[in-house]
Amino acid sequence: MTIDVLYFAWVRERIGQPRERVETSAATVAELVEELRGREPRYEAAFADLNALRVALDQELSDFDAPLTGVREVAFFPPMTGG
Amino acid sequence: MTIDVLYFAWVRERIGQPRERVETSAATVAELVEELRGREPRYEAAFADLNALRVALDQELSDFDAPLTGVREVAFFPPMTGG
Amino acid sequence: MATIRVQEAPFDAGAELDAFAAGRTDVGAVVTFNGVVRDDGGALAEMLIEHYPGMTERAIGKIVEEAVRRWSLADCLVIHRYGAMKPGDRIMMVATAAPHRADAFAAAEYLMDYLKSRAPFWKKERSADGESWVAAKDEDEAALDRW
Amino acid sequence: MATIRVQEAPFDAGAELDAFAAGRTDVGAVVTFNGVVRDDGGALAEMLIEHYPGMTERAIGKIVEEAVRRWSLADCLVIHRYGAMKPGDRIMMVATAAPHRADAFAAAEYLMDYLKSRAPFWKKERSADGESWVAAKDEDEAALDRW
Repeated sequence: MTIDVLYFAWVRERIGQPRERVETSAATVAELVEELRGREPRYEAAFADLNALRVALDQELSDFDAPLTGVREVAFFPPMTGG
Repeated sequence: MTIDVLYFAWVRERIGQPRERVETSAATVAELVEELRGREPRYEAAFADLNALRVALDQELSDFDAPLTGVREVAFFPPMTGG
Repeated sequence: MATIRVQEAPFDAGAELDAFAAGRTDVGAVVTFNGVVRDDGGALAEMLIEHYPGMTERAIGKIVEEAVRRWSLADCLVIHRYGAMKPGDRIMMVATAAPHRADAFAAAEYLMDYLKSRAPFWKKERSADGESWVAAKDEDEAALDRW
Repeated sequence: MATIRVQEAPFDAGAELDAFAAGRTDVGAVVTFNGVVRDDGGALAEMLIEHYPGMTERAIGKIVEEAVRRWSLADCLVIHRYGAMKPGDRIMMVATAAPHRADAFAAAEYLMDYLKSRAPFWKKERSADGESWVAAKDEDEAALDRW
């Protein structure tokens, strides 16, 4: 399946781009992260510490355990600092 | 001694005037109240329920037990409703 | 570091908010409270607010002083009207500015709780049915216990 | 019964306060919060706020919906900017209107706590020393537990 993957804040800076289309057969967010980490050092740098990251599936906060079934947009970012 | 006595809100309305000078030898607020109640029915009506009244001595909230020594201004009023 | 105004005239809440702590770069949070004349039954013609000139300013001064002592505030404003007001009119305004939001919120709530029960104002409502003094609520007195 | 605006342009806090719940006679209390760019060390040149278009509006919408469900509110406003801001600039504003002050205060604090940690904004500070992302604080996450 093809998923839009979005990056924000320092995750975006480490990856070097705000979004990309990813062709994957990952069943969960964690599996997608593993695939990405295997690609290039910049992904390894961005995903080094999952505790420092949050994930949203189709614009809803989710977990790294969550299945990707039917998901069209995955976003990775650090904890939010609004307000 | 001579004291300025002030009345606010429905206390003022029952007494029928906002302030007056009172010549008294009362030692405490409670004694002053007893003196005033003895004067006329309008004072009796205003001071019927002391639990419904508050007192300030020289513009500081105080108690009915408080001594009047050195006090120049006594004010009687219902619980405040600011804000 | 604090402004207190007791006045009969209306005030311009928006202009007050714009001017309050304006240009200060040590402030991260500004909280305001505006008290408004509320007409529950649709019958209120007027609210009349009486106060105790002299004591009012002293009492508010002491409340503000205590707020400044308790929380880390950059600035503090209290405006309270007296006289006649219509439903929807703004009665009073409190503003607090602080580096952090917890201080600004706590101080504004503290100021409101104390202004409600410890500043010498009394409200009378005038409607077609007649006039009546607004009674103090037990819950307003109880609210002071949390501080 | 609620307005949400996510925008790059500055907003006029005073005009927003004046217009908010204006003329309503069922409102007794209006609370506002303004978040301001704070410069602790005197070295901050700029704050840059990034957000997640689409998710931002959804996330704020859900937070507002929950506030409206929990408290008796007459109206509710959230404005949040993104882009570049200078020290002293107003970043965002929350306003709540309610018959009683306890609801207006609680809802405003709830909105702020959730906007802080659950709305997809990220802040970067740029100073003479370079750039750095503002880290989320444990206390902000902990603040959610009180609700």
